[in-house]
Amino acid sequence: MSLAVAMKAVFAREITLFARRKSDWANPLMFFLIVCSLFPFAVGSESEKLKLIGIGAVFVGALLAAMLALPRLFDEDAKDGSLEHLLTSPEPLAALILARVAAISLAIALPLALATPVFSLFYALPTDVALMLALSVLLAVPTLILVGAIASALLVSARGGAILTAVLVLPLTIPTLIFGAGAALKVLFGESPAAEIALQTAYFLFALALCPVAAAAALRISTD
Amino acid sequence: MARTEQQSNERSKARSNRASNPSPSIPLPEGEGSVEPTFTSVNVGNARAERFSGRWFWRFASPAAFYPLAGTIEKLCWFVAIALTIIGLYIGFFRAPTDATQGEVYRVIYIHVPAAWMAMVIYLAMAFWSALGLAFGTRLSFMMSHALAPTGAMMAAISLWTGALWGRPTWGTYWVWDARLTSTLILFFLYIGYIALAAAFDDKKKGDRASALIALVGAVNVPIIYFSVQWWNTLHQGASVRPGGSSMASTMLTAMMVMTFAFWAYCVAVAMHRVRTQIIERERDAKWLAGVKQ
Amino acid sequence: MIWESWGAFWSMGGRGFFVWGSYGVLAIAVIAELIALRAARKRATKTLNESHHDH
Amino acid sequence: MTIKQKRLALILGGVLLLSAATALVLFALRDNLAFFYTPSQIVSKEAPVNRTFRIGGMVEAGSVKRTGIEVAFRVTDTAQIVPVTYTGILPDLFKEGKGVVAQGTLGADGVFRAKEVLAKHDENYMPPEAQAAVDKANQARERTQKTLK
Repeated sequence: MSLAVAMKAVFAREITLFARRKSDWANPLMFFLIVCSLFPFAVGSESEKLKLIGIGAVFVGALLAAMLALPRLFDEDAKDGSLEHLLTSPEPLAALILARVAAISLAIALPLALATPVFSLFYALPTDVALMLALSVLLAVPTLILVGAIASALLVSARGGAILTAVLVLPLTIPTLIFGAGAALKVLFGESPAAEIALQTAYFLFALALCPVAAAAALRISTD
Repeated sequence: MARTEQQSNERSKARSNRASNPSPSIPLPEGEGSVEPTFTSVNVGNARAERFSGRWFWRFASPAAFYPLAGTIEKLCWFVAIALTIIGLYIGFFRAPTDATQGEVYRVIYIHVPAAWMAMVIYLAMAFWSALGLAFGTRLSFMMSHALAPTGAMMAAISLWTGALWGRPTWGTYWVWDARLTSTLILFFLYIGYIALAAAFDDKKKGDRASALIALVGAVNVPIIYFSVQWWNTLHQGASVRPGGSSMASTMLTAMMVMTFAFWAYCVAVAMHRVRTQIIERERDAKWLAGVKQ
Repeated sequence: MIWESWGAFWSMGGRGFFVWGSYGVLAIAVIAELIALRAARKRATKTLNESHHDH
Repeated sequence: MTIKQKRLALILGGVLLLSAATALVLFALRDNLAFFYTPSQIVSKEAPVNRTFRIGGMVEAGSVKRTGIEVAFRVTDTAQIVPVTYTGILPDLFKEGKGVVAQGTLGADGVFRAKEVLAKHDENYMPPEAQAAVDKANQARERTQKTLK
């Protein structure tokens, strides 16, 4: 079972790195906090108004914060040469990328999801809505990182990578944005969010099945 | 039309190139158009494709062979596009009656509907050429894909703009976050992403394959995005033209179909022009190009 | 001719702005694209000629 | 595990994920995912209270009453009727007997207060004469139905 061993090794390495360099997951969190606090300045402080935009603002803030973690996927490895290890491994590249995405998702999505109910307080969102929003973020951020793996694998060696990654990734995260925010809205209006959660999970599973393979192909193209 | 002589010249040159290179299978070196050995009329870039090289459809996978053909197609399509535009606008503005509910504004659909269709069709064509390029490594497929992208983006933008101007007097608003409008907007974003990605690589071959991959990823996502926004919001009417019948008066339909073919011809002409420009750019060290334009 | 006069034609039943605004922008976009095509071709042939002089 | 087996395992995993995703989509589609609520749904109290939603249906013939820029009309899905009030400019395509989508809230009195009214345009394009012929045919059919009753 050398495949499982290799995947575990990749996963463990990423987690160790995150434990050592706390800014890697703390910075997106800070960014998330600041974005969430900006909207009330623009919209005004009426709690009714804030409630309506709150779900969207928090959700988009979490997605943008997760974008910051994408360079962590391949860029730094490309610089220090450790990307070679991944590429020359006898194990299927897609599986190793999946292990790495899993580690990064854990280190990024979990803090963002935990912070979501707290930051929802800015917008006077009821507790059940805030918890639903946290679940949506927990599904949406890994989806974004999966899609982002394709883009950042392609752009490892390209000019202007960061902005281009956003241009490529964000349109493809629209379905998860629609379903995630929709689920929280349903809860806000006291309705069942089951359909939205199902669709959001479906999009995540879809990305989980296809993105690692596409990202592996992308990495072969760009490092070729 | 002073170019016809030159054209036949090109053609005979290309032909002789092929004749003198019966098994053209020298793979291109890394890096863009650098040190190509002799003039390479490399039919196809890799070994898998080479096996098929005897078949007719690979003949035009070579830029050298395709160049004159593209020129012919381009000229033909310009002619068709101009002729059909004149006919279509004449029918649309001077023969088609006023619409019962919308009044004269409906005449925007003669360009709105074809543009919206082209935006979708061109993306599909781009994904098709990209898949072909990734599967067989044919350079020409990537060039086709690149040549289509700017026109596709323009068509998406035009359909959004004309849709907004049509929506204001009929729906009562320039823009609604409706399923079709939103997914066309996202389609526009996908075009922009593709174009930006293709331009981001110094190494042309890398850019080719990278943008081809993103075109395919986008193509997989287009239906999902479409259904997600459909579910989220919908106001746009059903399709007026369906298989097995349409709900339009015949003159209006004629005008719209004529305009659609005009748009097709225009897009093909522009794409052919761009492919030729790219061939000139990328194959500038190939000898056959020396006689093409002076 | 279904129009009573050219004035009626241009006003499009009072919706001239929307109709001609659509067609106008399309015309501008097409012309811009044609100019861009031409410029790109000129650039390409120029470098082509240069590169053939070099060899 | 050989490379072939590994690849097979990965493909199997992918197929499994994709089928799970499909199952979830099918589950979600059983739910009512409509853009607007119909008058029948509103009358049977399926529509949300105290929040903005959309109502969709036909503008009942002869129901439009204008007072200044205030408009009152009734929306019907042929089974039920919901009265709607709206203040503002209506779109061109807003006509009696045609489709409409209005966004707003439902009051306790059962009146829908629209903040936005959009005409739902159908996919038919035809000249006025043809439209008149269709209307005539419809009226004739209605008359025969009435006499048959």
